[in-house]
Amino acid sequence: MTTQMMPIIRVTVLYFAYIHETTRKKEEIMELSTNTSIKDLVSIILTRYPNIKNIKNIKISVNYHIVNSNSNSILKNDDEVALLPPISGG
Amino acid sequence: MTTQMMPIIRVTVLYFAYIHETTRKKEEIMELSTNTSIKDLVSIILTRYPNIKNIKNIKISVNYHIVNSNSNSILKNDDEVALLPPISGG
Amino acid sequence: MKSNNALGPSSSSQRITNSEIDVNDVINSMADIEGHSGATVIFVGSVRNFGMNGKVKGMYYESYTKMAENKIKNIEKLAMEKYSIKKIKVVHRIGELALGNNSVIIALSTPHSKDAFKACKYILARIKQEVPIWKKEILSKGDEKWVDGKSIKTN
Amino acid sequence: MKSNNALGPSSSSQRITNSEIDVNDVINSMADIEGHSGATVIFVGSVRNFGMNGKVKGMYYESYTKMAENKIKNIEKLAMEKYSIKKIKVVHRIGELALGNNSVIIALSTPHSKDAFKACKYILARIKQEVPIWKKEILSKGDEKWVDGKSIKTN
Repeated sequence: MTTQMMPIIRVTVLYFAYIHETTRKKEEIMELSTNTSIKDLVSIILTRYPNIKNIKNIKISVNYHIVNSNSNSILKNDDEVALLPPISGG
Repeated sequence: MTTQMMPIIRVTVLYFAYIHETTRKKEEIMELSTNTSIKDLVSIILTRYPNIKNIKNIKISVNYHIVNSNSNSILKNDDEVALLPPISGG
Repeated sequence: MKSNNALGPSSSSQRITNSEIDVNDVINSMADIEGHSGATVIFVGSVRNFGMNGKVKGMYYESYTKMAENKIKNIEKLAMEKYSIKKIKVVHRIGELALGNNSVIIALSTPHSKDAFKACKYILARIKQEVPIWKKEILSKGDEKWVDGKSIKTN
Repeated sequence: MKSNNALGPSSSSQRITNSEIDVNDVINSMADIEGHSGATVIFVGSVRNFGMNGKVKGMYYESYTKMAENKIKNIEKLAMEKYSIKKIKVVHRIGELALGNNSVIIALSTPHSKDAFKACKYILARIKQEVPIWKKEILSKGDEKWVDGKSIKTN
């Protein structure tokens, strides 16, 4: 019996403003199974960083477009995901 | 019997924009009797320059303050009177 | 002409000028290294190629200068009281202007952006209503026409 | 990161910069010797000495730069369609800023003054609602606090 390799994708995850003070990093590359949805990734991130608060106010972007954090859309290799807390430009 | 001198005052009258194209001068000094009112002066000007039209839209200033053109206030020596047609600054 | 010049701190500088408006100079004068203001709004009016009487190649501005200076000073004073203006500069140019030349600049700074926009619009509106300045369009087809304006508003 | 840069004529220049904003350069770029516009409105935001958390001695700005550039380009595009904008330039600075330093400039010209004011306010409002930029107040008493902002608006 041969060991089967689980296919994986790599996505970049970016943390901004007060979030990167919780995660203690501004970005990281995560290795995920090929059928990981946006909703799955958000759940993985929140498990890894339980101190991220007020997730309802944090928007998620994939490749610079805001997406629904409960979306079942499947992530692709090289996707860039960002956690965007409430903004204060100007 | 001696000839009595009539006391007079001198006022400067200024004409702006299309008005000075009618009067063919931008300013003049008028000699008036001491008891001339603003109303009297307006009447003198309109008699001298009958081509001044739409006098209702023209404001009168005395020493940089807008006055009522029917005012019975008496002018003083050295007053500066101006005829101000509708403005268009900016 | 009589002097009537006691209207606030910035009354020394010219509001009406025959020369080109130095926009950069006006804007640099808004700088505030102590951070009293957070918002600067600047309005610049310039000669447009199309006017009330058709295609335009230039504009001639005339003012009752002494009265216009007084009126602008007073408008600045009212605006400073009404909005929390920290710095202000208003200049209107007169004489013959070419296309694109700047005729008027209103620059001001306030702590908050909403006040800065409101104050700038307020000053522009009052200039158009109260300041004795007249303009004549120099038309492309050759003739010149005074712009049909508004009777000076008195209050 | 992926490129996504095809959004109109002025897409080559930077909207997000780490360097000082050259206000004079921006304003000079509004000059229009053909007279297509008659009104230029400029908004400049700068670091104020008093913030959400008290006395401030500086401000730190961070952006999701690529997305912020795209968002600003899109806001410019929408504003140009909505108002008759002839020239436009929008720049937001990031990094550490001192009191009075300029954080953002919005400059635009239109044929008529009303549109210029409206367009400038529209762009500022949308920047505050949509562009991924965050600021942290560097307080006089020593600590630093992220400004409690608004959730990004999506439409």
